[in-house]
Parts: sequence; structure tokens; C-alpha cells
Amino acid sequence: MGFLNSLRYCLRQTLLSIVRNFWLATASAAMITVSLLILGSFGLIALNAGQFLQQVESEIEINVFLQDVAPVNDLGREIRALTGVERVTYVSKEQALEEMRESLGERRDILTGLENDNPLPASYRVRTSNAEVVPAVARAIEKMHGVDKVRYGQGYVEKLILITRWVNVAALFAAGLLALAAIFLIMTTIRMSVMARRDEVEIMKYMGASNWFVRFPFLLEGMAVGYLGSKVAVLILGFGYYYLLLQVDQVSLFFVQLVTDQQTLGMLFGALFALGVLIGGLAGSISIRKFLRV
Amino acid sequence: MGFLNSLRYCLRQTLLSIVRNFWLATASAAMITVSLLILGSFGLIALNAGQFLQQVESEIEINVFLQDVAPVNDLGREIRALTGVERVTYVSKEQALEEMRESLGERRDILTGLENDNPLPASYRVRTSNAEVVPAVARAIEKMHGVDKVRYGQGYVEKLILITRWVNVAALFAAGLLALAAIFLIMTTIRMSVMARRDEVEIMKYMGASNWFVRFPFLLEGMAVGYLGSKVAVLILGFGYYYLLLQVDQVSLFFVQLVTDQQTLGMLFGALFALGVLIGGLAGSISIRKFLRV
Amino acid sequence: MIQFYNVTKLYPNGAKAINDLSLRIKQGDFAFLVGPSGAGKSTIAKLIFREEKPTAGQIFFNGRNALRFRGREVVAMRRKIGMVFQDFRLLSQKTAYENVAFALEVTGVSRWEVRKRVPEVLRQVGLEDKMDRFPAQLSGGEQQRVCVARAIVKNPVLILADEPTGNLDPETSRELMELFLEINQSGTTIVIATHAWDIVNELKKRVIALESGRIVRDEEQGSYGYGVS
Amino acid sequence: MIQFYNVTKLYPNGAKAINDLSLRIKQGDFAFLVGPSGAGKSTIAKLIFREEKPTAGQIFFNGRNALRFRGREVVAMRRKIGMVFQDFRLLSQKTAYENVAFALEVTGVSRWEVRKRVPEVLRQVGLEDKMDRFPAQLSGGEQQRVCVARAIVKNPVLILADEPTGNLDPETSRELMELFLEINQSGTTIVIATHAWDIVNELKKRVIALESGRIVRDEEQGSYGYGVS
Ligand SMILES: Nc1ncnc2c1ncn2[C@@H]1O[C@H](COP(=O)(O)OP(=O)(O)OP(=O)(O)O)[C@@H](O)[C@H]1O
Ligand SMILES: Nc1ncnc2c1ncn2[C@@H]1O[C@H](COP(=O)(O)OP(=O)(O)OP(=O)(O)O)[C@@H](O)[C@H]1O
Ligand SMILES: [Mg+2]
Ligand SMILES: [Mg+2]
Repeated sequence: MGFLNSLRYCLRQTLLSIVRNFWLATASAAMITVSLLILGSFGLIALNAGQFLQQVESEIEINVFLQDVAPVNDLGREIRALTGVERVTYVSKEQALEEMRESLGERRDILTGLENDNPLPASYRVRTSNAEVVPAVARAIEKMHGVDKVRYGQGYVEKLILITRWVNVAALFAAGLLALAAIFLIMTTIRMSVMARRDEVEIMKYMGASNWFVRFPFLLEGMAVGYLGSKVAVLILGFGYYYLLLQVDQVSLFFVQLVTDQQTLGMLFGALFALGVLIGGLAGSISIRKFLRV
Repeated sequence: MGFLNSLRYCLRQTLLSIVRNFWLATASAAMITVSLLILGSFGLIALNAGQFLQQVESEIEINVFLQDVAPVNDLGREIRALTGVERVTYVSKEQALEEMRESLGERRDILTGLENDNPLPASYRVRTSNAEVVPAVARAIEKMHGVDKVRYGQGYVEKLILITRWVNVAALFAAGLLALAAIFLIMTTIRMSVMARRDEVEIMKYMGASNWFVRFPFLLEGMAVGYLGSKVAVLILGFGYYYLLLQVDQVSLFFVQLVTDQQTLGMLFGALFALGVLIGGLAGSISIRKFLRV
Repeated sequence: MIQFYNVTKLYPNGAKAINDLSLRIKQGDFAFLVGPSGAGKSTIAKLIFREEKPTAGQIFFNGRNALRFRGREVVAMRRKIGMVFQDFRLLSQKTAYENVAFALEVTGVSRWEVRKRVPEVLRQVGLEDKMDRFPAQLSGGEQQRVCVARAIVKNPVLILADEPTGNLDPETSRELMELFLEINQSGTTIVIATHAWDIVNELKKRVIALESGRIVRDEEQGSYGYGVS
Repeated sequence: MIQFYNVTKLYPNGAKAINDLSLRIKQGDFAFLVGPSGAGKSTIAKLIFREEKPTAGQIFFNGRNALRFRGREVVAMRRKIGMVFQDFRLLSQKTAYENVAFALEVTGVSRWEVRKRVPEVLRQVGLEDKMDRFPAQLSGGEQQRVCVARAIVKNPVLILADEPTGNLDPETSRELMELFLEINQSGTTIVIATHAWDIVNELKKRVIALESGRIVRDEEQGSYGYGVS
């Protein structure tokens, strides 16, 4: 009974308080929006960068040059059986020559007459599930019977792996810092808005209000402000990104393949939203703690 | 006399006020620090991305293949005279064959016997000051007497130019938005801290203080808080970047050539600093305007 | 109801507001606290209300050591005390009605009870037509009466009124005092810090006179003293 | 010095605080504004001080239409008026000394002058040993006296004191009134809104009695009236 009355009271209070402290509430919500926009934009960039790197990685091929006497089918089966191997393509001597000719373009006549004494070896092109396993797979294939040479852009792949790792670490690090910054910005904002109302808290305590009776409206208010701020941020980000997708579609920015996976995007936006609401509420209820000790 | 007294008073007031509103001043300064850190980090990233793109661009070459009967020296002079051209290198038929041989690596024996009947043309390699002029320069060279063909990775260069433009526009856009966000964050923060002291402003006005007498301390305070916040941000950024440079130097991240130009970095940091101080002061003095009307 | 045993209050800046003071206020008492400005009247009220803690000595509330009260007990005690603050302390973002209602709502009283009781009390202090005003929209005396209403609305066992008539005209002051007397009749203990010598002299109730933090006089049926007629 | 011509003040919420009121206060006058709580005393002070603007009517200050004053003139006028606010309005972040000094500093007075004058005035109101306290560290009456000190420190041509003795004991009140009388002797006009009937009756000065925003009585050498002895 008493509890229900208190609860009803708290809910009503939250609304009234936001209306009466309109400027503060709006300013706080706007600060949250801006913070989350920055964080969210970075999240989107990081998602896309991640996907781009993955795409680049997925284009790495291992070229397995075969001896002319190699047991082609057995080798193919053996390679396919290695862990991490995804796709294996056989390139015959003739195909190899044809490709070389094409790559030479206008100077292709250099190769005339080689058809009958084709010096190019047959090969397997092997794709792996990710770049990291390439060196290991290559070493395994090298030891197989009938394999002449294995080429996969040694040095290049290792560099790529290093870059990917660095970028991943850097992105995680930056995301962490940005999230911290956003949390700091949101908390300080709410704290400042609560500070402006410290007298209110003190008086409430003197009236015999229990800590939670004072705190709960601030918690709710922080959450409501966080909700508003996050909602606006997520909407702006969502529409902005959608617009960007449409634009990129039109200009057909050839190399960029933007992330459109609903689930990933949903998770990002959900996380932003939760961050805003949670931090808002937390900040609201934490900030008044020290004013409660009267 | 009266003016000097007022000025002295204002300066003293600023200091006192910061000391007495310590929490608000600290929180405001911290908010400014965080905002500028975000903005500054992006600035650094953009600078480096810009330099990276420039580096990639600078590696674009125009290959000018010459007819066997071409007036080599005249052509060289003519090309060098074109606007935008930076460096011109002559590649003789023999050098061309040698290079091709090297590029073929283990399959070089394909080319054996061509020495005496070298099918490869002599060429000029032309570098331009920037990628944008490449197509124009190439077209100009194409029309010259004795030129057989001009190759510069048609399609590739145009794409690169497009990417560069996009990235530049996007970076400028993002920088603008981030700067706006930072300005908003700083202004709102200072405004909130001033809001908490609106009574003070009102009372001062009632005491017969002129608008500037009330405003000036807030202007100074905003600037001082902005100064502190920016200083910390610039220091963190500066040391952070310096540390990063050292790290990158050690790991020798091959492809990344970080910006170390003192002047460019100085300008970035200076701009951040100015932004913090200016916006702080501006916000301080603007925020109290509406409380002054009593 | 309230006992002070050798209480001393030294404010952090070194000001000695209460100096080795002992005092006993019984259930149902009606006492005036008088004394010159800065004598320590408000400090005594603050000590009882646990707004301040004494530097030395013991304070008992309803037979229990109030200094040992922790969180919940302090809250419970404050709900039993109706305090009229010298500086009002109204919630500026709440209307007169809401300010008074708040004192009831914190105790978890039903909405129906609040709706009945608050207008009743506001009528008693003569503010029935100004219930929906915010404190800034009320005159000084009206704000003060809202404070009084807020103190009595919860039917406290003790009313601590610190200068409740400082901004009121003599007639309204007298009406308010009659209200306090009436409440006192029903058993509520009342302690009033005041400078209204005319009222003190008229009511002939207990008078506790303070000077520099010490009790210099404590008379049942006393007068204001200090040479005012 | 001050003339009200058919002044009406309607607050935004519709409350009619002043109703078609005309009034003339001459240079060197010493007038009490009396009347029940909510009669409009503070509103008159606010109208003179330009804290509020009248809804209708004209107000003249020193022979000039005060409603036509703009920015600089309002500032100049306020510097000439020493106002004691009913709700004190001390700067909470400044000490008593600084609060009083501020009133001088805004006028651009030399530091030397400030250092000399401020302690002098604080001594006059009996706060010489509490100059470095912040308002929160002062008792109600002490805060009120800081307000009075702040009003008189700048040697104003007009002192508007709204309930300056509401938190003061009778003795201190009387001392303060003597201070006001003294200042009045030197030509300063003084208007005091008060409920202190004893002082009003004793001093026998001009009494302007308000009720519901109208003047019901305006007597030279008047008394408080309202049936109090
Ligand atoms: N927070 C504080 N810090 C320091 N000193 C204080 C504080 N509060 C009060 N004092 C000092 O303690 C003394 C007693 O103050 P108190 O408020 O109890 O006086 P009072 O009797 O209520 O006076 P008044 O009638 O003027 O309200 C005063 O001298 C005052 O300056
Ligand atoms: N800001 C405001 N908004 C609305 N009504 C107001 C406002 N200020 C005062 N009033 C109303 O105007 C009337 C006169 O107020 P005023 O403050 O002048 O009274 P007062 O004579 O000073 O009373 P007191 O002796 O209680 O201080 C009151 O009824 C009050 O409720
Ligand atoms: Mg007191
Ligand atoms: Mg008043």
C-alpha cells in the first residue's frame, strides 16, 4: 500500500521534474545524443573497416605449382583435407599460359610459339577461411609429394595479418576509449544537472524521505533523459547510415562494400541505446548519493 | 581609475570563483578535455590518412612508350616543360627488357634470345606533382611526336582520384561535425555550470552591476576553464602521439609513415587550444546573457 | 521527549554556537526559545533535527540516544518532527500544495488521505486560494505559512518552529500561535524559536532564554525578558 | 523622489498585487509600509527597484519616468538605491565582507575606499567579528544584518528595506532602526516595509498602510494600527 503509493508518486514526479527542469533535461539529453553519435559513428566506421579487411583477407590465394609428374587428383584431395582450406581450383599448364598472355597485354607476342613447349607448370589455387592460417597451410602443402613450389605472397600476407591485428587492436582500444569518453560525458552531464538541484535533494531528505524515495525519481529521470538522448542518437545514426547506403549504391563506390547486416547493425544500435539509458539512470542515482547524507 | 579597479576586481573574482566552484570548474574542464581529445584524435587520424593517400598518389607513374624513331631528347624536354610534371626518367629498350626479365622471376628463361631482337619499346616514366593532373598530362603527351602509347593505369588512377576526393570530403565533413559536436559539448557544459549560478548573476545585477561587470568574470572564467581543459587535452594528445611515434618506430610498421611535421602538428594542437579557450569564454559570457535581463 | 546532556556545538570554522548546554523538553511541552541574534536558537533546533551533530554531549529523543541513530532511524525520527526552517527551504519546483503534500507522501500515505489533508492544512494557515502557486509567486509571509503547513500536515509528535512569524503581521502571527496552541492541546510537543516578544509575553508559556550558547533563564510561564515591556 | 501614479501590478498568473495605487515619497522622507501578509509591500519595493514592471500606471524616480529607463539608467538607479531584500539574496559564494564590498565594487570605488568603508559598516550592524563567514555560516539574523550593511554601504540616496528586522531580536532591531534614523538625518530617504508594530508605534514616522494592493491609510507621525496596542 505505502509502497504502491510511493511508486506512483515517483513516476508522477519524474514526469513533472522533466517538464519543470525543461532546459536542464533538454540540454542533458542533447549532450547524451552528441556523445552517442560520436561513439556510434565510430562503431559504424569500425564495423565497415573490419568487413573491408576481411574482404581483403579473403582474396589471398596460395599458388601451388606442381611438378609435371604430380598425382593431380590425389594432391587435390589431400589439400582439400587440410584444416582451414576453403576452396581449391586447378589450373592446367594451358590455362596458366593463357593467363600469362593476358597479363602481358599488348606485349603478348613475346610468348608466341611456346604453346607446344609450355614452360609454365600446372598449379592449384587454394583459398583459406582466413589469412592467419595461410602460412601454416602453405608449409603443409609444401611437404606433399608432387609439389614443386608454393607461393602465396610470402611477406605480403604476413604484413597483412599484422596490419589486421593492429587495426583490430587499435579499433578495440579506440572504441573502449570512446565508450569511456561517452560514459564520462553522460555521467558528468547528468551529475551537473543533479548538482543544480542539490538543495531539492537536501530538503527532501529533511522531510523524512528515505534515500530510495529521493533517489528513485532521479534514477528514472536519468533513464528517461538517457532514453530520449539515445533515441535521437540512434535515429540520426540509423537514418544517416541508411542515406549513406543509398548514396553509395548510386555512386557505386566500387571498392567499398558497406555493412548491411541487420543483425550486426541492430546489435550496435541496441548497445548504444542501452548505454544511454543505463548510464543516464546510473548517473542520476549515483550523483545524488553524496547529497543524501544529511 | 574606476575602470582599473573594476578590471582588477574581475581578475580576482575569476580566480576566487574557480576555487569556490571547484567541482563545477573541474567537471567543465574535464568535459572540455574529453571533447577536444575526441576531436584532436580524429584530427591526427585525418592528417595521417591524408598523408598516406598523398604518398599513394605520389607513386603514380605515367609510362610513355616511344616509337623506335622518336627524337628522344626533344621529347624529354617537351614533357618536362608540361605543367604538373615533376620527374621524368628515361628507360631504354635494354633496361625495359631487363626489368621484364626481373619481373618474371623464375620464368625468365622465356625471354632468352630476345636480346638481339628486342620487341620492347623505350619509354619515359613521368611523375606528376599530384594525381589529379595525371590524365591531362597523359593526354598532352599522347599528342607529341614520336610517342607510341601512354599508359598510367587508366581507370585505376581515376578511381584513386575519386577515392581521395571522397575521403577528403568525408574527412572534412566529419571534422566539421566533430568540431560542431565539441563546440556544442563545451558550450552546453559551461552553460550548465553557469545555470547553476544564475541566482548569483541576478543578485549582481540587482546590486547595480553593469552587464559587463557581471559578464567579464564569466568570460574570463570560461576562458580559464577552457584553457585548463584544452591544455590537458593537448598535453595528453601530444604525449600520446609522441609515444605512438616511438612505438611505431620500434615495430617499424612498414607501410605507415606517421605525420611528424612539427608545423602541421603545431597547427592542429594550436587550433584545438584556441577552440577550447575561445568557446569556453564565449559560452561563459553568452550563457549569462539571458540572466542579465533583470 | 528531548534531553540534552552537556551538549557543545563547535562549527567547523571554530564558532562555538552551543556551550555545554543541558535541557529537557517533556512530551506535551510548549516552549519558547528566545535570545539575541546568534545566541544559538537555530543551532538547538538543528541539533534536535539531526541537521547538525554535537561536538560533545548526548542528545536523547524519546528516551533513545539520537546520536546513535543510523539511516532508517534518522528518517523515521524526521518523519515524526514537523520543522519550520528559518530559511523556509521550500522546494522551488513544487507548488505550495505539492510542497505540503510532499511531507505526507514521503511517509507513504494514501493519495486519498493526501487530497483530503493538504487543503485542510493550507486553509488553516490561510492559503486556501494560493495552493497552486510556486514559492516564487508567493509573498514572504505566505511562503512562511506554507512552511508551517508543511510542518503540521503530518501530525508530528514534535513541532520545531524556527522563527515562524518573522515575516508575518501581528494578526496573522497571533492566529498562527493559536493554531500551535490548538495542536499542542492534542498532545504535540511544540518548541518555537522566536523574537516575537509580544506573543511570548502574552502566552505565558515556558521560556528558555539563550545567550552565547548557554541557557541563562528557563521559566515555566515566563516572559521574553531582555528589558522589553 | 518617488511618485506612483495609478500603478497597477498584475502578476502573470493573474494575481493583482497592486491595485490603482498612487503614492508620493519625498526626498528625506522616513516611511513605514505596513499591512497584512500579502498586502503588496514587497511588490511596491520591487516596482521602485525595477525588479518588476507595473502593468499600468507611471512611476517617477527623481522626477524622471522610471519606466522609460533603459539598461544604463536602470543600473545607475540601482546604484543609488540601497535595497534590503526580504529573502536576503546574499551571494552564497562570497563572505559577508565580500558581499558588502561587492555593492561598492560595482560602482568602481577604489580598493582603498572599500577596505575602509566595509568594515566600518559591518561594525555598525554588529558583525565586525564575522566578516569572513559565508552566509551559510551565519545565523538568520546575522545574514539579515549583512543585507542591511550591503544596502547602506554605498551611501544610497534611497534605502528600501523589506522586512529588515524579521529575524532580529527586539534589541538589535531597535539598534538597526536607530542606524536608519541616523542615516535619514543626513538626508537619505528611507522606506521600510515591516511588521514590527512596536517600532512603528515608537518612532512615530510616516506610516503607509496597505491592504490588498491599495493604500488604506497614509499618516505622518502614524502608528501601526490594525488593533495592536
Ligand atoms: N554553519 C555554521 N558555521 C559556523 N558558524 C555558524 C554556523 N551556523 C551558525 N553559526 C554561528 O553560531 C552562532 C549561533 O547561530 P544560530 O543560527 O543558532 O543563532 P540563532 O540563535 O538562530 O540566531 P538568529 O536569531 O539570528 O537566527 C552564531 O554566532 C552563528 O554565527
Ligand atoms: N511573482 C509573483 N507571482 C504571482 N503572484 C505574486 C508574486 N509575487 C507576489 N505575488 C502575490 O502578490 C501579493 C502581494 O505580494 P507581496 O510580496 O507584495 O506581499 P507583501 O505585502 O510583501 O507580503 P509579506 O508581508 O507576506 O511579505 C500576494 O498575494 C502574493 O501572493
Ligand atoms: Mg536562527
Ligand atoms: Mg513581502
